[in-house]
Amino acid sequence: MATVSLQSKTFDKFPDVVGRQDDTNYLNHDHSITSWLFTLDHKRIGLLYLVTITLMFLLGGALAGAIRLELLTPKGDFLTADTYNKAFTAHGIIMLFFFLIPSIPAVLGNFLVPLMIGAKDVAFPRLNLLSFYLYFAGSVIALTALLLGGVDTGWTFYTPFSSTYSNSYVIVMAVGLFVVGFSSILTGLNFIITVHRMRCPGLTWFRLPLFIWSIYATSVVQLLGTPVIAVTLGLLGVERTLGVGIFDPRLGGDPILFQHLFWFYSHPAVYIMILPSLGVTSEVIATFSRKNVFGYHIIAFSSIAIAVFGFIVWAHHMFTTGISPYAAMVFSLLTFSVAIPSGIKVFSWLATMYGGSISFDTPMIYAFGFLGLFTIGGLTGLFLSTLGTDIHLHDTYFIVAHFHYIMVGGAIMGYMAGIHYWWPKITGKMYSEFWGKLSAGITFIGFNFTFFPQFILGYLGMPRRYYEYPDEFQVLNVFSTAGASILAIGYSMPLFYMTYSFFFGEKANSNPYGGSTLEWTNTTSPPSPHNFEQTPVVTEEPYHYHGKEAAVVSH
Amino acid sequence: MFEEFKWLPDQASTVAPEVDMLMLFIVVVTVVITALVGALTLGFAIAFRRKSESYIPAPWFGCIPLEIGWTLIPVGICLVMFSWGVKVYSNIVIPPADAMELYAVGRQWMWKIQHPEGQREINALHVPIGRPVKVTLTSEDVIHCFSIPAFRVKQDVVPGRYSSLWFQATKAGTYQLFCSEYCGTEHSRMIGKVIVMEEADYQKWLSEGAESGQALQGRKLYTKLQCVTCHTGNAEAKAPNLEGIYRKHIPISHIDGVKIKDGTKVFADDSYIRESILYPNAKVAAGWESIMPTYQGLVTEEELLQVIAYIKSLNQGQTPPRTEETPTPATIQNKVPNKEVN
Amino acid sequence: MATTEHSTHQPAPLSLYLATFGMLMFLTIVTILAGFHNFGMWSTPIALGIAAVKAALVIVIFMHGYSSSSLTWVIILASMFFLTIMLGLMLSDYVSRGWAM
Amino acid sequence: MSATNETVQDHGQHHHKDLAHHFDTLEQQHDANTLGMWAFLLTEVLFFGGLFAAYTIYRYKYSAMFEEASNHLDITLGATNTVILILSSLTMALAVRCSQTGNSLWTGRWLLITIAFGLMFLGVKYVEWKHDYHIHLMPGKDWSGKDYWHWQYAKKAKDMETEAHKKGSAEHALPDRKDVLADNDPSLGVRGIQESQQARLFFLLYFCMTSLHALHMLVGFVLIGIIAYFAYQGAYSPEYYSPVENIGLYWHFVDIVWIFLFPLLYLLGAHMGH
Repeated sequence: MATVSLQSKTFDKFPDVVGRQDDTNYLNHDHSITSWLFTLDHKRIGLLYLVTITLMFLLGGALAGAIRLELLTPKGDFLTADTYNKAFTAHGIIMLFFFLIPSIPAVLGNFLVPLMIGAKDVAFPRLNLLSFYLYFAGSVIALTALLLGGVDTGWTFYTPFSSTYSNSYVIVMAVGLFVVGFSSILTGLNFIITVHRMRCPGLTWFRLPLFIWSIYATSVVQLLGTPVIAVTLGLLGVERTLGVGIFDPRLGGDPILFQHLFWFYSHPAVYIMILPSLGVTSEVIATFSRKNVFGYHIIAFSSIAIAVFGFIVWAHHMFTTGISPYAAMVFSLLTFSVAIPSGIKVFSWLATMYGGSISFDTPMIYAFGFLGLFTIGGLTGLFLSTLGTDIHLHDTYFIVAHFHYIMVGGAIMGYMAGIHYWWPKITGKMYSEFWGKLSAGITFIGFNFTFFPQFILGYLGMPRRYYEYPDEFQVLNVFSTAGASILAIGYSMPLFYMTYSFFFGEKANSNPYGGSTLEWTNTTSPPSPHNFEQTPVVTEEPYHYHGKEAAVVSH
Repeated sequence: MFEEFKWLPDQASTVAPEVDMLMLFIVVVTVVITALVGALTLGFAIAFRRKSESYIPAPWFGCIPLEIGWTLIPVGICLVMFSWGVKVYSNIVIPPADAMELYAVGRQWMWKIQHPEGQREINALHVPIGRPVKVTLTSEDVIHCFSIPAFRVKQDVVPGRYSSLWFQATKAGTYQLFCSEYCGTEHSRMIGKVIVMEEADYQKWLSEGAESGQALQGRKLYTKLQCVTCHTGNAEAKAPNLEGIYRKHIPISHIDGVKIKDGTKVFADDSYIRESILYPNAKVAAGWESIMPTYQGLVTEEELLQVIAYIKSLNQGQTPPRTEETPTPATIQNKVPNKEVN
Repeated sequence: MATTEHSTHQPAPLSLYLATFGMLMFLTIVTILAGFHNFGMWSTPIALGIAAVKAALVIVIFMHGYSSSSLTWVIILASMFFLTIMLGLMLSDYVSRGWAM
Repeated sequence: MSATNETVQDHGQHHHKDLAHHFDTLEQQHDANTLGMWAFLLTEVLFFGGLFAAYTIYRYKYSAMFEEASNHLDITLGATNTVILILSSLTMALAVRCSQTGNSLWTGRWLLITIAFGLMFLGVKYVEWKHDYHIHLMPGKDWSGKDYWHWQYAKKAKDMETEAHKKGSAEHALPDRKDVLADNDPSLGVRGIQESQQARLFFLLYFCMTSLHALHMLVGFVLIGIIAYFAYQGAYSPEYYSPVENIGLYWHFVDIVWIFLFPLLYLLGAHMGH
């Protein structure tokens, strides 16, 4: 293990940034609490997010643990039905709205977007800080709802259950999500303008790193989708408080309309979670294969395509609700349109690796994991876009397994790959390669152990959101719970070795992995408060490794 | 826990093998592609592992035939899945015309099932083997979902409207009936059994302890709710004759109180009858004054189904005689505004 | 920096604003008059059409759409595009529900 | 990608008082600010879009009742408000123009005039809502679907108003609540519940849409007020006026929303009644 990391570090293609006189960086130039809490520096805001979402992830993970424990046996013996319902609701809401959606965009995006495009900061630094505090306020409100007694509607808030029948704190939670939604919108807005208007000289659109393309596509979804969920939750709140019937059929409303409005956001929201991971994977694979990305333009456009197609497929969540069969067919066909750009990406990454010079550092191991899990997650989506099979699989554990493969297997693996990849840049420290690879391996194995049995469970017919289940489903549930305990170990390990490395890690140089993008080549690790000593000028395409032999040899 | 375990679900309806074939096809595609991606990842990782620190690989920007290939081949596969899926889907959703009809009402947290012959059951559904069965579904409160995995069918049960699903059982036995749309605290206990019986057993079961036919219950309601006061079926009628209207196209004159084009017709199915009882003004039969009061809040979903079953069975000249002792519907109606809905 | 368009930010003549205002007033009168006339199924398209023309005037003149970058127009068109998708696909479900299989 | 570390020539603008540290030029800053506002408006379009979607679906399902319910809105007041809001849009456009020409004094003045028109708009809205409340059109807890007498009350109020107008008197009394309840004859039930539910949905959407619009105006007042203050302080110049331009964009957007709301809500059933 150690040899590999050593090798990586000796590969120092680009010299350290010239002109650095002192050791001042964004982390140590001011140590006061206020300098952190009121910082306008995108890098520090990224770290504020990192700490907050990690806490939310731990909370969501603990809830997942409780859920899996309950499902160990067919009878409800660990939790009551009500607690179980509140636990899976809280798990869903926390993981989706407070962890996955802000994970890569808000942490890595904030840290990297200005660095990767050679800018001093995002376009609107104050708005950026406001986004963080909106996120924070939204989290506080949501946690308040949980402390008051929780919400038992499921994260989908289906009416009329949520508007009329549920006796839980739906409105408090809706307010929390409303607020956090605005955080998401403002973050997306900030990135879009930043990418459009803050690129350094020479950095044309097709010289942008693919991570930027994916963040850009994500931001478009955030900007277009989030307001719709905000207004939908608003209507839900109006219905619940005033007792009027926007969605309640007994008062003339239509509960299916809620689902249409809800999924108009919530399906594209899946792409908010997965697109940035696709971007991270492109970066990681290019760097560790030391090769340009195959089909750069196609990968860039496929991110945009996924973002746009994401808005025309939402009703595939509603095939069994009694929407018109014709609409179901149209949405089924449209849904397949998302499969194509996703497939193109996977094959292009493989072609990138082909003929490369692949090194197996931790981020690459995570990226391999991502590749496997995203492939399975994406392909199982085919079962659900195909009408004939979706009817049987809808609302069963097959769905649960599928979206966990995408959102946990895909998005979190990508997030972990990104965190490990840019950790030396963020902190200026190296983490232990041994522990990194071990945790990547354990996570991958634990993940498959947990969620693969759920595909079979779903096919056997076990409905989701059951806290008791018929005996015949127990074997696979035991497997799943066992896997979850492995997964928990895999996910907790980075907490320790990363924290350790932050304080005691070996110092990283400016480009320990031989990355080719601006954040590696043109600034120190960690970067100075204003990112670059001099504004970079870009003269060539990204991932331009070839023709640099001389530089390496001379080293 | 191992004794009940099985890898594959029961295959007990006519559509189940079709769904499973399609499933198998997608599984094969999935496994092949996953294996391909996995093998290439591992293979490339080994073959192209970093051997020398100074080696910089040659660039490869793209390969048009390759890219066209991995775009068009998936498009083709997707189109096959889509069309196959649509074919299976239409078999799942379109019931045969001769299907026998059952009714199910979902509520927190049970299924109430009615047979036309009068049998009623809770969280159990007895059906004969080899006959297509159409279940008309509705909910009294929130959205539920009527799901029988062994038959590969599933339909959300939405309050305020009828939905339906059909199946034809092929194997005798007992199967799971689930509510698969989250519906509140006891969602996971809203499960029942589907008991598929040989025709003879089914007939025997039907004859045991049926209170009275569903239509007969409906007939009682027809008098009790004073439908008969106006729908007399004779010359004194103040409302259309309901004999033999079921599944006929009948002319209507107003929609939501607004006059519409002459000659417009509506198909008198379950949903239309339900709507006409709850919202009499929604589609008014041509030639009649819109004087009918709404029965919203006065009949339960189950009773509605019984009235509908009765109207279905109502043939020429069968409308019962009018009885005067019960109050007119209008008086019942006056109580409505005071009734709290929530 | 990446800006390629160079907008001049020259103030538009006062008369243009006043003329636009006049046009908007005129269209408001037209839309009210049209509202009182029964065009059958065309009533709503006509009303929305006039509203769209008014909105276009506001965007082009008052909001300086005439001198805005092409990116601004991409944003404007995107908003209409996604709004249309949302309304259109949602409505497609409701409209086709009654169709026989 | 590789990049050289040449120093980019900046044009001495780094020291301009209005240039934030992370921008290179005022031009870039202005562009970013304006684009940011447009992107925000894109979000706003979809925000209102959710309500427009609900409106579209229910309008499709209950078209007849929507037209009838729409007739209970006062077209005169609606049209007045349309004129007021377009006027305020004009004054806002003039404010932006003055900031472009460097006329700080009139920038501030036009902004304040814009607020004044906005307040007039809300004044008219208040009159409308108050009237709606009195004739039981405001949905609320006591207006459940089955309490259809609220809707009967509104209809009676409208009849009395039409009657009064025919007689040439502008004043008219409101119906007595007891009368409506006593008048609860059997035939009411015929259309009662259904009518009431569908009409209520129309008014629900009407109140949701107009109050969301009004909320945007209130936010606008605060922002315009702040910017007017800075304008009087001489904070804006032909080189730096993007706050004025942005608040202008926002205000025009609010105007555009109303341009669509007016025919969709007020003129829907005009061809039937009047």
